[in-house]
Amino acid sequence: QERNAEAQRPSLVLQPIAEWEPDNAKWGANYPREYESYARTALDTTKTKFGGAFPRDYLDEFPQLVVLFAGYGFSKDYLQARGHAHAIEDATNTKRIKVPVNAGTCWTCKSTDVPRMMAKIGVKEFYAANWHDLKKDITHPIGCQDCHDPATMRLRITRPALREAFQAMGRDIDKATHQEMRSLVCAQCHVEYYFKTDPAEGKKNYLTFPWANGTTVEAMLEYYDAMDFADWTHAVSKTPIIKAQHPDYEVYSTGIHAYRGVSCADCHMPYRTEGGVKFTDHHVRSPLLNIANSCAVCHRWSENDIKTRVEAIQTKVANARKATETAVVQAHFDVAAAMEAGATDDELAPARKLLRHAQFRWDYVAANNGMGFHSPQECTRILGEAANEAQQVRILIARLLATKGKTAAPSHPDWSTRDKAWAAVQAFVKGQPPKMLP
Amino acid sequence: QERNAEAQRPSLVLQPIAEWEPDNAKWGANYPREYESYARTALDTTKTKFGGAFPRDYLDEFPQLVVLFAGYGFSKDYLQARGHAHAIEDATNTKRIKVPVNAGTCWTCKSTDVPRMMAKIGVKEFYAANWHDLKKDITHPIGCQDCHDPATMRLRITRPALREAFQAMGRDIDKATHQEMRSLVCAQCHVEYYFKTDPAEGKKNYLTFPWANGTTVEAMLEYYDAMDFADWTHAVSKTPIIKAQHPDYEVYSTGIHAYRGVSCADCHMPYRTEGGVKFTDHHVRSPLLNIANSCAVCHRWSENDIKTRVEAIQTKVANARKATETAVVQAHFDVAAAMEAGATDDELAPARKLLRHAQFRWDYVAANNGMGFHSPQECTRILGEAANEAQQVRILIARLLATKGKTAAPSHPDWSTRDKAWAAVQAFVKGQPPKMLP
Amino acid sequence: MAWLTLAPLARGWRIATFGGLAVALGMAIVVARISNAASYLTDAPETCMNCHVMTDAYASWQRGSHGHVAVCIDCHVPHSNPVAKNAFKAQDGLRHSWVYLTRQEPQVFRLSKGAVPVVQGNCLRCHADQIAMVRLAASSERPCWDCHSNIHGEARSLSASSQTLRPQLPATGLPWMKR
Ligand code: HEC
Ligand code: HEC
Ligand code: HEC
Ligand code: HEC
Ligand code: HEC
Ligand code: HEC
Ligand code: HEC
Ligand code: HEC
Ligand code: HEC
Ligand code: HEC
Ligand code: HEC
Ligand code: HEC
Ligand code: HEC
Ligand code: HEC
Ligand SMILES: [Ca+2]
Ligand SMILES: [Ca+2]
Repeated sequence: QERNAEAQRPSLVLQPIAEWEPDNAKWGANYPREYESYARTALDTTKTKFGGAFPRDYLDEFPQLVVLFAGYGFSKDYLQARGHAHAIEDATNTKRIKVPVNAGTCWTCKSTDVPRMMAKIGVKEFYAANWHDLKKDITHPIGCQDCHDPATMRLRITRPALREAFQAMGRDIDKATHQEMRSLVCAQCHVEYYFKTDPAEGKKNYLTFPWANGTTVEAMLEYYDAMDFADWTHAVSKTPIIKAQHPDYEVYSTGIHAYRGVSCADCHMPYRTEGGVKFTDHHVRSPLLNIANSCAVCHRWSENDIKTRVEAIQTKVANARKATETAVVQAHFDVAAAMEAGATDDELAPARKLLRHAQFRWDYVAANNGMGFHSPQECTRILGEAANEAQQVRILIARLLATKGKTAAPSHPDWSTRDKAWAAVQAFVKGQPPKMLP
Repeated sequence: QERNAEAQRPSLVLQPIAEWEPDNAKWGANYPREYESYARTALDTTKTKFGGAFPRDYLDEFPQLVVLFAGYGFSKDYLQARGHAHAIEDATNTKRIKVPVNAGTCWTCKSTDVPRMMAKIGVKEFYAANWHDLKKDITHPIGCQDCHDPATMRLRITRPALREAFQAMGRDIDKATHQEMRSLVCAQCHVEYYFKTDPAEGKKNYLTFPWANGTTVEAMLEYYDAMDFADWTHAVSKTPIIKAQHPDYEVYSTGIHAYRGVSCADCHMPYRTEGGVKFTDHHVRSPLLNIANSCAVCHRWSENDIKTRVEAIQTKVANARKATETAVVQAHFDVAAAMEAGATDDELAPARKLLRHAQFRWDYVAANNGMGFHSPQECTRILGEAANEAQQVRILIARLLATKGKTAAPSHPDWSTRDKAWAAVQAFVKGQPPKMLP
Repeated sequence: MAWLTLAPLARGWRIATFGGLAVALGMAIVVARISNAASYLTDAPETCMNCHVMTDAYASWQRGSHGHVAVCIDCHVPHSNPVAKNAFKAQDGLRHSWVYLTRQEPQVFRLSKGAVPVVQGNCLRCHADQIAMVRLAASSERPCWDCHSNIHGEARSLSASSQTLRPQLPATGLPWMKR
C-alpha cells in the first residue's frame, strides 16, 4: 500500500540543473537511480559470444582486418567498444589519433562538454579546431547532457549533424514522436559519418552523415560515388576506399524491430523496477546481459531460447562475413598482382570500382554492431553482394593478367596472423611489394 | 479432456469411412465444412506478388531457368503449383512425364489412391511400376485420406518415405507431438527427394529423402556427394547436377516460426469460425490471401503492414536469387567455353564440383516455395554462398583459358527470352555448341 | 488436550512457541490490514490492484479482448468447485504476498507452471462449445494464448515499456542549432 505512493513519482528535482551542465554527477544528485545505473557503464568485463563490454582486440582476432584497412589507422588499432563512461579515455588512447594535429570533430561523440563548447565557440569552429587544443575542455564522458534537456528532462537532439542529415532528407526532426526519439538520441552517434571539407562552404572536417539519398547501403554508395569521396587509398590495391563507421541506426532501421516501432532504448535501456519505482536502466549495454528486462518483456520465451536464437542469427552473419572478408582480401592482392604485371590505372579502373563497392558493403555490415542481429536478412544480403563483387574483381584481374601473359594464380603473402598481416601490408606501404607472380 | 473431445467427435460421424477410402466426397458427407473448404483448392485465379494459385509459367517469366535446367525436363515445362485438387491433372499434363515409360513414383504425392495402391501391390512394387500403367487406378487428387485416419480423424503419416527418412535420422516419427504432426503431414510431400535405384536392395525408383545427415543444404550436399548422385548431366557445362525439389519443410525448419513451434497448418490452414463453431480451413493456399485468420491472430498489426513486410522480405530474396542465377548461368557457359578451348575433364573437375554445389544451393532456395519467407536469413545466406561459388568457377575458368592462350572473356549466347534461351541450349543438346571464343 | 498446551515440551520451548504464535498472529493482522485482506474474499478486479505490481496486468486486461467480459479470477482461479477455488486463492495469494512483502518480485512476471492448466481450463470452460469441432482441448502442449496473445495486450509485465501508458511529450530541439 505505502509503496503505491513510491510509484507515483513526485517531481524529485532537488537542485535545478544548468543548461549545458556537463557534469553527470550534478544531474545524478536529482536522479540517483538513473545516475547509478549510468555509472555502471564503466564496467568492462562482460562478455557475450560476439559482443559485450570489454576491449576485445579486433586485429588480434581477425588478422584479415589489417589487410582490409591497409594504409589506414584502423589497421593499427581497433578495439571493441566499451560503455559510455569510457568514451573519452578510449578516444584519447587510440593510436588512430594523429599527433600533433587531429580533427576536433573526433570529440563530437565522446563527451557532454561538446554541446557546451559548440555553443561557446560555434559549430564550424569546433570541427575545424585541433583535437589536442580542445582536450583541456573535454573532460566528461558521454552522459545526461547528450540526450536530455536539463530543465524538463525530455529527450533532445544535441548534435547538429543529425539535425542536418534529417534536413538533407527533407525531414523535420522536431516532428519526431516520443518513441522515435528513443532511437534518435542514439542516432546522434551510432551512425555512419564522414568529415566534409569544402572551403566554398567554409567547412573544414565538418561532421556529415551521408544520408541525402537515404540510409541504405545503396543510397550511401550513390552519395559517395557522386562526390568521388574516399577516406584513403588502399595501400595494397591503391583503391579509393570509403570507411564505414558503426551504421547502427541505419542497419536497425531496415530490421523487423524498427518496422514494429521498437526503439534502441527498449532493448538497450529497458525499464527496471526497484521497490515501487519503475525507471529507465541507464546501464546501456548488450541486451544479452539482461534478457529478462529487455527481450522477455515482449517475447515470452525462455531466456535460454532467446539467447540461442540470437546466437544462431549472429553465427550465420559471422560466417558470411568471414567468407566475404576472404574474398575482399584476395581481391586486393589480386589487383596488386596486376599492378606487378604492369597493368595501368585505366585498365584497373573497373576492377577498383567494384572493389571499392565490395569493401564498403562489407564494412557497412562489419562496422555495424550486434553481428547482424539488428537486421539479419539485410546484413546477410549485403555480405552476399559484397562477396559476389569481390569475386568479380578477381575474374577481371585473371583476364587482365592473361593479357599480360601471366597465366598462374598470384601467390598472396601470408596474412594468417596479425603480425604476418602487418608485415605484408607494411611492405606495400613502403613501396616494396612482394613478388606475387612467377 | 482428451476424452471430452473424443467423445464429441464420433457423434458427428454419419457414415463410417472405410480404410483407404480415396473419395473425398465420401469423407465430406461427415465433415461438410472441411470438405467444402477443401473443394475450394480448385480455385486457380488468385495472385499474390510472388505466389498464389494460378499456373504462372516460370520459364516465360525467368528465361534463365531454361539454361539452368538445360538437358532436363524442367527446361521444357515448369509451372507454379496450384491447389491440391489439381494435383492429378497437373502431373498428367506436364511435359516432364516421359512416354511410354515413367517412374510410378511420380504419383506418390498426387493422389489419395496412393496409400490404397501401396497397400495392395506393395511399396517397392508401386515405385517400380510404370506411371502409365498405374494411371487407371489413380483418380482422386490429394485429399482427406492423405492426412487423416478415417476411423478417428487423427492426423497420420501415409507415405513411407517420410517415416523412413525419420528412421535414417535416428528419430521416431510416432513420437511426434500433435503440433509437430500439423507440419509433418505436409512434410510427406513438401520436401526435397530423389529416386533411389539399387538392385542390391531390390530398389527401383524408390522414393527417398536425403536426410540421413540432416535437412540443411550442407547436410544434403554431403549426402549426395558421398554417393556421387546426379539427376542429370548439364547440357551446357557437362556438370553432374542434383535437382532440388520444393524443400519447403526443410527451409521452414530453419526459420523463426518453426523455432517458436508454429506449424504449416497454423498459417496455411488457419481456424475459421462459422456459426459460432470453429473448424480448420481446408482451403490450403497462400496465407497472404487470408491474412486476417492466418497471421493476424498472432501478429496484431494491420493486414497491410503484414503484407508489406512479407513482400519486402520476398523482394530481397528475389533480387538475391536473380543475381545468383546470372552468376550460375555465366558459370555454365564459361565452363563450356573452356571445353571449346580444349580443356580436359580432369582440368575442369574442380570448377564443375564448385558449380554443382552452387547450382544445388541456388535450387534449394529457388525450388522452395514462398520466395524465402519461410526463413529469410537462411535463404539469403544460401543464395550468397551460391553466387560466391559460381564466381569462383569463373575465376578458375578465366585462368584455365589463359593457359590455353585465350585471354578474352567468352561471349555467351543470348538467353534473354525463353525462346532464345531454348535455342541456345538446344544447340548444346544436339552437340553443336556455338563458338564463344575468338 | 496435552498437545494444545504443549505440556510435553520444556517451559522455555512453550514460551517461545506461544510467543512466536502471538507474533505471527499480530503480523497476520498487520498484513491483513495493509493488504486490504477483506477484499480478497470478493471477485472484483480492483482487488488485485491492492498491489501496484499488478497494474500492468490490470491495464493490459482492460485494453485486451476480455476487459468487458471476464474478470481476473474468471481466468486465474479454478472454477471446478468452491473448495478448489478458495484453496488455490489462498495458496497463490499467500505466495504472492510473501514475494511482495519481501520485495522479491521478479522484473518480469510469467504464469507459474501450476497456473497454466488453470487458465487453460478456464478458456475451455467458457468456450467449449465454440471449439467442440477442433482438436484443441486435447492439446495440452499448446495453450490458447499461443495464438490469442491479446488477452493482456502485446507487451506486458512490470518492466514493459508500455508507451501507451506514458504521456507523449513532443521532442525539443536546441535553439543555437536551429539557426
Ligand atoms: C530488438 C532489440 C534491439 C534493438 C531495438 C536495438 N538493439 Fe542493439 N543490440 C541488440 C542485441 C541483441 C545485440 C547483440 C549483443 C551481443 O552480441 O552481446 C545488440 C548490440 C548492439 C551494440 C553492441 C553492443 C555489444 O556489447 O556488442 C550496440 C552499440 C548497439 N546494439 C546499438 C544499438 C542502437 C544504436 C540501436 C538503435 C538504433 C539498437 N542497438 C537497437 C538488440 C537491440
Ligand atoms: C554522444 C555520443 C553517443 C550517444 C548519444 C550514444 N552513444 Fe553509445 N557509444 C558511444 C561511444 C563513443 C561508445 C564507445 C565508448 C568506448 O568504447 O569508449 C558507445 C558505446 C555503446 C555501447 C557499447 C557498450 C557496451 O557495454 O558494450 C552500446 C550498447 C551503446 N553505445 C548503445 C547506445 C544507445 C542504445 C544509445 C541511445 C540510447 C547510445 N548508445 C547513445 C557514443 C554515443
Ligand atoms: C558520429 C559520431 C562519432 C564520431 C564523429 C566519431 N566517433 Fe568514435 N565512436 C562512435 C561510436 C558510436 C562508437 C561506439 C561504437 C563502435 O565502436 O562501433 C565509437 C567508438 C570509438 C572508439 C572505441 C572503439 C574503437 O574503435 O577502438 C574509439 C577509439 C573512437 N571511437 C575514436 C574516434 C576517433 C579517433 C574519431 C575521429 C576520427 C571518432 N571516434 C569520431 C561515434 C563517433
Ligand atoms: C544515451 C542517452 C542517454 C543518456 C546519456 C542519459 N539518458 Fe536519461 N534517458 C534516456 C532515455 C532514452 C530515456 C527514456 C525517456 C523516455 O522514454 O521518456 C531516459 C530517461 C531518463 C529519465 C526519466 C525517468 C526514467 O527513468 O525513465 C531521467 C530522470 C533520466 N533519464 C536521467 C538521466 C541522467 C541523470 C543521466 C546522466 C547520468 C542520463 N539520464 C543520461 C537516454 C539517456
Ligand atoms: C518492445 C517489444 C520488443 C522488444 C523489447 C524486443 N522485441 Fe523482438 N520482436 C518484437 C516484435 C514486434 C517482433 C516482430 C514479430 C512479432 O510481431 O511478433 C519481434 C521479432 C523478433 C525476432 C524474430 C525476427 C527474426 O529476425 O528472426 C527475434 C529473434 C527477436 N524479436 C528477438 C529479440 C531479442 C533478442 C530482443 C532483446 C534483445 C528483443 N527481440 C526485444 C518486439 C520486441
Ligand atoms: C508463419 C507462417 C507460415 C508457415 C509456418 C508456413 N508458411 Fe508456407 N507460406 C507462408 C507465406 C506468407 C507464403 C508466401 C505466399 C505468397 O507469396 O503468396 C507461403 C508460401 C507457401 C507455399 C507457396 C504458396 C503460393 O501460393 O505461392 C507453399 C507450397 C507453402 N508455403 C508450404 C508450406 C509448408 C509445407 C509449410 C510447413 C513445412 C509452411 N508453408 C509453413 C507462410 C507460412
Ligand atoms: C500428398 C501430397 C501432399 C500433401 C500431404 C500436401 N501437399 Fe501441398 N501440394 C502438393 C502438390 C502435388 C501440390 C501442387 C498441386 C498442383 O499444382 O497441381 C501442392 C500445392 C500446395 C500449395 C499451393 C496451392 C496454392 O493455392 O497456391 C500449398 C500452399 C500447399 N500445397 C501447402 C500444403 C500444406 C500446408 C500441407 C499440409 C497441411 C500440404 N500442402 C500437404 C502435395 C501435397
Ligand atoms: C515427395 C513428393 C513428390 C514427388 C515424389 C513428386 N512430386 Fe510433384 N509436386 C510435389 C509438391 C509438394 C508440389 C507442389 C509444390 C511445388 O510445385 O513447388 C508438386 C508439384 C508438381 C507439379 C505442378 C507444378 C510444376 O512443377 O509444374 C507437377 C507437374 C509435378 N509435381 C509433377 C511431378 C512429377 C513428374 C514427379 C515425378 C518425377 C513428381 N511430381 C514427383 C511433390 C512431389
Ligand atoms: C493436407 C492435409 C489435409 C488434408 C488433405 C485434409 N485434412 Fe483435415 N485436417 C488437416 C489438419 C492439419 C487438421 C488439424 C488437425 C489438428 O490440429 O488436430 C485437420 C482437421 C480436420 C478435422 C477436425 C476438425 C477441424 O476442422 O479441425 C476434420 C473433421 C477434417 N480435417 C476433415 C477432413 C476432410 C473431410 C478432408 C477431405 C475433404 C480433409 N480433412 C483433408 C489436414 C488435412
Ligand atoms: C501461431 C502464431 C503465429 C502465426 C500464425 C504467424 N506468426 Fe509470425 N511470428 C510468430 C512468432 C512467435 C514470431 C517470433 C517473434 C515473436 O516471438 O514475436 C513471429 C515472427 C514473425 C516475423 C518476424 C520475423 C522476420 O523474419 O522478420 C514476421 C515478419 C512474421 N512473423 C510474419 C508472419 C506472417 C506473414 C504470418 C502469416 C502468413 C505469420 N507471421 C503467422 C508467430 C506466428
Ligand atoms: C500482495 C500483492 C498482490 C496482490 C493483491 C495480487 N498479486 Fe498477483 N502477484 C504479486 C506478486 C509479487 C507476483 C510475482 C510472484 C512470483 O513471480 O512468484 C504476482 C504474480 C501474479 C501472477 C503470475 C504468477 C503466477 O502465479 O502465475 C498472476 C497470474 C497474478 N499475480 C494474478 C493476480 C490476481 C488475479 C490477483 C487478484 C485476485 C492478484 N494477482 C493480486 C502480488 C500480488
Ligand atoms: C480471459 C482470461 C484472463 C483474464 C480475464 C485475466 N487474465 Fe491474466 N492472464 C491470462 C493469460 C492467458 C495469461 C498468460 C499470458 C501469456 O503467458 O502470454 C495471463 C497472465 C497474467 C499475469 C502474468 C504476467 C503476464 O503478463 O503473463 C498476471 C500478473 C495476470 N495475468 C494478472 C491478471 C489480472 C490482475 C487480471 C485482472 C485485472 C487478469 N490477469 C485478467 C488470462 C487472463
Ligand atoms: C468467464 C468466461 C470466459 C473465460 C474464462 C474466457 N473467455 Fe473468451 N470470451 C468470453 C466471452 C463472453 C467472449 C465474447 C464472446 C462473444 O462476443 O461472442 C469471449 C471472447 C473470446 C474471443 C473472441 C474475441 C477475441 O479476442 O478475438 C477469444 C479469441 C477468446 N474469448 C479466447 C479466450 C481465451 C484464450 C481464454 C483463456 C485464456 C478465454 N477466452 C477465457 C468469455 C470467457
Ligand atoms: C493455432 C492458433 C490457435 C489456437 C492454438 C487457438 N486458437 Fe482460437 N482461433 C484461432 C483462429 C485463427 C480463429 C479464427 C478467427 C476468425 O475467424 O476471425 C480463432 C477463433 C476463436 C474463437 C472465436 C472468435 C470469434 O471471433 O468468434 C474463440 C472463442 C477461440 N478461438 C478460442 C480459443 C480457445 C479457447 C483456445 C484454446 C483451447 C484457442 N482458441 C486456441 C486460432 C487459434
Ligand atoms: Ca565513414
Ligand atoms: Ca531432388
